[in-house]
Amino acid sequence: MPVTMTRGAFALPGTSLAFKTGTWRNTRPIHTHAAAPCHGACPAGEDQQEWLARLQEGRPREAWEALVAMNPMPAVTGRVCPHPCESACNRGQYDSPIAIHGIERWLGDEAIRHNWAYPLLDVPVRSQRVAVVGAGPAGLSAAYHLLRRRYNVVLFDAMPEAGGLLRSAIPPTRLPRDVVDKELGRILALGIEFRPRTALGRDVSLDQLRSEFDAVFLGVGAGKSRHWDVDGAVPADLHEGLGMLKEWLVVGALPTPNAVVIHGGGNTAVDLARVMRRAGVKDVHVVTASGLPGPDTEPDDVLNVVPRELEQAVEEGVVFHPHRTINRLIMRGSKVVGVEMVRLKKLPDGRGRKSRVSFEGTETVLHVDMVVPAIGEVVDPTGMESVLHGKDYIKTDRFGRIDGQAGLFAGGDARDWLKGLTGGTVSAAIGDGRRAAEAIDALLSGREAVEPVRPPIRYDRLNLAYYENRPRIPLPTLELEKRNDTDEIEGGPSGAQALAEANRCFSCGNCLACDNCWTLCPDNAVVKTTELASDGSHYVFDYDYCKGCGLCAKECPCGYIDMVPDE
Amino acid sequence: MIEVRIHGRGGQGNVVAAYLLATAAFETGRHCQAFPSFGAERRGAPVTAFVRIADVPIRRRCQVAEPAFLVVQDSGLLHIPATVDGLKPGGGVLVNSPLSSADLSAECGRPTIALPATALARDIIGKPMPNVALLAAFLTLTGILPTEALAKALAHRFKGDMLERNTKLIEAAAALVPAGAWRETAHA
Amino acid sequence: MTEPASLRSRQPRFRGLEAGHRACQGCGEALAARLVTESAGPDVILTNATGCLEVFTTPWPQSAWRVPWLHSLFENSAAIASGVEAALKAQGRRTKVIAMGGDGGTFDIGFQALSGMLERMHNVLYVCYDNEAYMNTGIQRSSSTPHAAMTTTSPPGKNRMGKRHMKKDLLSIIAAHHVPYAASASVAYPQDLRRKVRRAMEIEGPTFLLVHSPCPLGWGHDGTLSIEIARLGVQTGLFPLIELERGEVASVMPIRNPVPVVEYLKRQGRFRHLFSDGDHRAREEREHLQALADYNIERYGLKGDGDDPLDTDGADTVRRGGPART
Amino acid sequence: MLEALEGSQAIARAVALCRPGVVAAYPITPQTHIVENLSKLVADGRLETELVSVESEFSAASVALGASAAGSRAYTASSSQGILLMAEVLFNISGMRLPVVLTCANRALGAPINIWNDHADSMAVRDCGWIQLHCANNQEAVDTSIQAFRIAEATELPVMVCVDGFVLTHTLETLEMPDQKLVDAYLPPFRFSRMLDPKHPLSLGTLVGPEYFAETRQAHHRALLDSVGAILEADRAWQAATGRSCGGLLTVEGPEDARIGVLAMGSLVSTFEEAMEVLPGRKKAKLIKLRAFRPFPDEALRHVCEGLTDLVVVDRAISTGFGGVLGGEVRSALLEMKKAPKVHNVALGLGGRDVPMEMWPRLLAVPKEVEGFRILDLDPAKLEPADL
Repeated sequence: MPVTMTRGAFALPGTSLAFKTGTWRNTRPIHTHAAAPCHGACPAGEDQQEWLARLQEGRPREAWEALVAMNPMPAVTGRVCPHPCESACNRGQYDSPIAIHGIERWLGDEAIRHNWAYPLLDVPVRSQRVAVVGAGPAGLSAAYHLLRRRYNVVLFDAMPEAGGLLRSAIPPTRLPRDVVDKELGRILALGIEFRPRTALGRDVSLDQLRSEFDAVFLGVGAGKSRHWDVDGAVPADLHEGLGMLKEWLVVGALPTPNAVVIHGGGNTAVDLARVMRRAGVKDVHVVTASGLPGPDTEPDDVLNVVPRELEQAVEEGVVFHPHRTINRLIMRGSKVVGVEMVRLKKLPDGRGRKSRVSFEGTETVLHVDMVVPAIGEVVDPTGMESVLHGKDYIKTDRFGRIDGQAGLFAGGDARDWLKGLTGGTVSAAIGDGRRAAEAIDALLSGREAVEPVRPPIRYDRLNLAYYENRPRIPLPTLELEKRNDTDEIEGGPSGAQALAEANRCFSCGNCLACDNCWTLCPDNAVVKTTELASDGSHYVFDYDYCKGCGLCAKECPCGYIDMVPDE
Repeated sequence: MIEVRIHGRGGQGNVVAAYLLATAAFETGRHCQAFPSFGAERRGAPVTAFVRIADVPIRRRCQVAEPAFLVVQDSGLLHIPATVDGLKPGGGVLVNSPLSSADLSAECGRPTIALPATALARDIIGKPMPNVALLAAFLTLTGILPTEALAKALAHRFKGDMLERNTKLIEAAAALVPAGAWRETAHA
Repeated sequence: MTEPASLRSRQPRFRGLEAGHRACQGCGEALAARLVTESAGPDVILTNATGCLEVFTTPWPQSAWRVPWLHSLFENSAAIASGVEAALKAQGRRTKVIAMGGDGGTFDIGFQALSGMLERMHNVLYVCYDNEAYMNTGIQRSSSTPHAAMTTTSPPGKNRMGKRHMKKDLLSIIAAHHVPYAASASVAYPQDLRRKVRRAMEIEGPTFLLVHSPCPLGWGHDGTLSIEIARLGVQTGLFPLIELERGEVASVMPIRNPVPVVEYLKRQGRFRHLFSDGDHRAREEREHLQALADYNIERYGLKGDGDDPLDTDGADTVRRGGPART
Repeated sequence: MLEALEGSQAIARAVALCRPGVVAAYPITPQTHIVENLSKLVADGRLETELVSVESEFSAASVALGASAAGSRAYTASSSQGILLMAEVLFNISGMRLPVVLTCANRALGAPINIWNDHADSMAVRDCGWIQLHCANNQEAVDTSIQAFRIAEATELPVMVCVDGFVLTHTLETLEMPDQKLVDAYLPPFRFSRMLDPKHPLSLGTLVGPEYFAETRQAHHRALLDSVGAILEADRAWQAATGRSCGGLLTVEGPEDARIGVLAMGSLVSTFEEAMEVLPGRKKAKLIKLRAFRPFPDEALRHVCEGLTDLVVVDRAISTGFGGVLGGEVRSALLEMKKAPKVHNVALGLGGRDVPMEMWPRLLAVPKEVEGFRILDLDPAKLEPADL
């Protein structure tokens, strides 16, 4: 039946809804939750964008809950992580990166202060038991994530306290011990059965554990210094870096030569250099094959150190010699009197693989009376022979699974991926522990382990017109003359600062709930929901009317909307 | 039916004169009609207006081609042939002029009543508007309506002092013309 | 329920212009009209000059409007609005009237009716959706078409470089009516636009809003770019955003970093001839348009003197949870 | 109450009695006195209305359109070029079915410019979809103005009340003005079913494509045809209230057995009525006064033409290149009669030329003199021979 003509051809309101302009469309907008670069770069697997979003909403507790769904110890990582998230932050290309670590630290401290409860997953309690060996970051993370999934977890450690290298290798000036005590205490208090002073190979054997438990995770760390010599020469009184640091941390003893060269480019080298400098050593040199952060250095060639630690070390008088190695020890008898350095760089070879090339004719000499190698550590093989097979590290896949050893998992510094930016950090160990927990859960539930991966968002997908230049919050640092061996050097932000800083987040790749698409759709084809839509955003495309103009995608500040061919 | 044509110049209150005359007739219970023959002319140009008075409703809407009476507000218009065109035989002509009726009649070669209407108006109402004086003289001459009817018509337009002075003007003008001189024509 | 159809009826904003209208993809005018009506409604009556907006919203038996709406002719939107307003006054109704038209219906053919409406102080907000040509008839030049722009009646050729004349300075003419409030706005700055609509709605008396509304078809750009181009129009200084009270400039949106006009021009087909290699006239006209932008910046003092949350960079800054109501 | 009033003043008073909500005013000779009088009534507090003094007739019509759509009784008036300037809007008002009332003080159209009466203006917009009613005298002008609102609001069609410029508008005459109470009883307050109202937000003035346009025209056409009933009803009700009729669609006077008819509109009818009575040696003829030009009352017309052998149709306008519009329309209407009278079409009184009573006998001679169409009161001496 045709419509009959109205008097004077008037029309009723909103009757255009009968006309579905969606049929005009060639491409349709869809929401694509891409990975923010911070998330992509985070070894622990945190989605910083997500918890910053909760903070933008003024909900710090929810922010913390989102954070600890990945990383149970933000108060620790907020202090010690070299925060590759900040290096990756798109804001860095715009003005300066978000001070993610500062906000993380504030959230961790807030959780401790308010005793916010760790949210466990709402799943049935599991009967299976899992043994976790090593109560360092990897082991703690594995234990926590297993407990979250309601497994029975027994955590073993040779030391009297949990923490691993958090206590043995990181100076309290970087990580105050009460923070470690409180945050780790809260994790253990969730119901992890902790068995201290129980060393693998001494007090308990791997076979024993494997027979008693449904799965075993090895987070034993790398406690043994890597062998070091220069053309076969080794000083008679050689001290290696990690051992010196541990001795200083535990008993307070530290040699004080006139001049020292530390060989290595990791946190151990830098921490030790700063401790020695503060202890009165006049000349402290760090020789490293890596480069200092800067335009001339490839990202994968930068010193693997928290950047601000590096700055502080320089401030304190440590002298860095980047892109160099020690070529020769100058000895007087068995005693070192100097080293000869040569410049080198990581360059691609004929097959495109990077290797170190030293440049003849660039040799220089440093006069020192002590040389300390800090070139890294390997796994102490005691009790681990069956999994090391004579290697320095345990070989695993990304879920910590050991080939041919069902039910046995490993992660953290003990596994063999220490190269590159993401390995060898507390955060990487935490990520390992979490993925291993997923793999263990998958194994014990008879399913495939999954680690959701989202495509990364490119900087040029953001619409920068919608952001303002806003300076990064300054974080307080203890003045040079006030620094000592115990007081924390770097301070955290205030709550107001943390919230303000969170508001700088671009929300890369995820909905900012800014209303732009809803505001700018000429066709009223974006509808808003005050509850969450199924994809977690607040907006729904009404494909009955969307003409596919693409304005929403173009004007989405976050790159959250993609135009795809219409079916 | 009495048909009157009023000649004047723009600005002399020609149309008003016609409307006043018709309204005066209406005030005595007669039927009336008055309308102008507007030109595109401005102030100073010759203007004609028409008045019909009857005891029955007036339906004809054509211009008055053969008036029984002419009221001429400006003696200069007498020199335009159109002014006296169609005047019925024995019709009366009333002219605003400072001359005597005799002199004026002699000058234009037909019986004409002259009234110094401008001077009267200037003296009594302070404005050189000849129309009310002429109408008063016209009513006096024809006797078709009492001059009180004109005063009533004026009361629609004026109040207070101005009305009083106009009433005086009516009396003064009426006194200057022979009452009933045109009575015969009026009843023809 | 997150089904679009059920959500639609529960939107946390007033819907003046409903979906299902037939504007082109990326239509700036449709967007502008949607923004204006949702800021003004629901207690409002619209009048609409003939033009795209009228055509694409009301093909009988459908209408996309959810507010009372009246269309009569190309040139009488202001006059029928005057009539509606007079009726409302006569009836003691407080409903506000908005008259709408494109630049053809406002700058040109409806100019007299608009002037009359302003002079008689009708309580009407007149909104001109300025897309700088007669788009409904297929892109002919209007007095609002910018200098050098190509339209079908100002084509470039051997003897011409697009439109010979300047864009009519309508706001100055509006200003000469000494109306309480007149302003320019852009779809690229929706918060600013909404604020200006609300401001005008609160004023008893005639007010005027000129909204720069890109036309992808007429300007020769992809519908995706409508906002970007509108934004550049403002940031170059070619379309200054200003507010006038009683004919005097009361405020402007400062330009934080003026953008060279070529950034605006090169994205639009209507200025394509200004980029033909080896034609000295092309360069000349580009410089001319830059000079016009510079003139605007100088005349209205558009150059900002520091970061300002309401300048061209700050005004569209987003925040989680949507824009704060200003 | 009987009063002696100028036509324009009487029309203004009649309009005021109808309590219009909005009056749009713009001057043009010879309509100006109407809006002047309305303005004075407003200034004196005797009329409460929104008087909008617009900047053109175009806007006057537009204001009336808007006001009517917004639910107010709306009125405006114009003449000649003003009607033409309104033309676009007039079509809109009727197409949107808005009950606006407009007085057209009929005047010739230029060029050459001429400010005097004929019907060229309302004829030029005869297809604009309005009801057009012509008035023979100022009493009818008063009565029709009031009836117009009743007709308009009953039919939701606009009504144009045509009064001859100067001949009626500038003539002071005796007429009966109804009182307010009577008009209020006759004309209830205006309630518009499609009023612009945010509570019921309709869209008026939509775009209609080929698939529906013919239907809009049919509906409009049907409404105009059916408005015959409303016109008759309004006149009957008026007669019941006042004792006066304006003659419905048309009236006929004269002896039953007359074989010649004269048909005219407007004030000419009035002159002819008198001429018919008073001129010596008159022939037997019927005088048909056509009051409703739109809707064109063809059926009623055929009825009154029964028994006539000749019908002289007097146009007061000319459709150059054709002849008299009225003549053409009457001719086509009578074609359907079994024994239709022969139609002779003349134009008279163009551009304000005086039509004396003596024209009546000439009209009666027309059947012998005029085939087709002729301007009857031409002075051949004033034309080049080639133009005759």
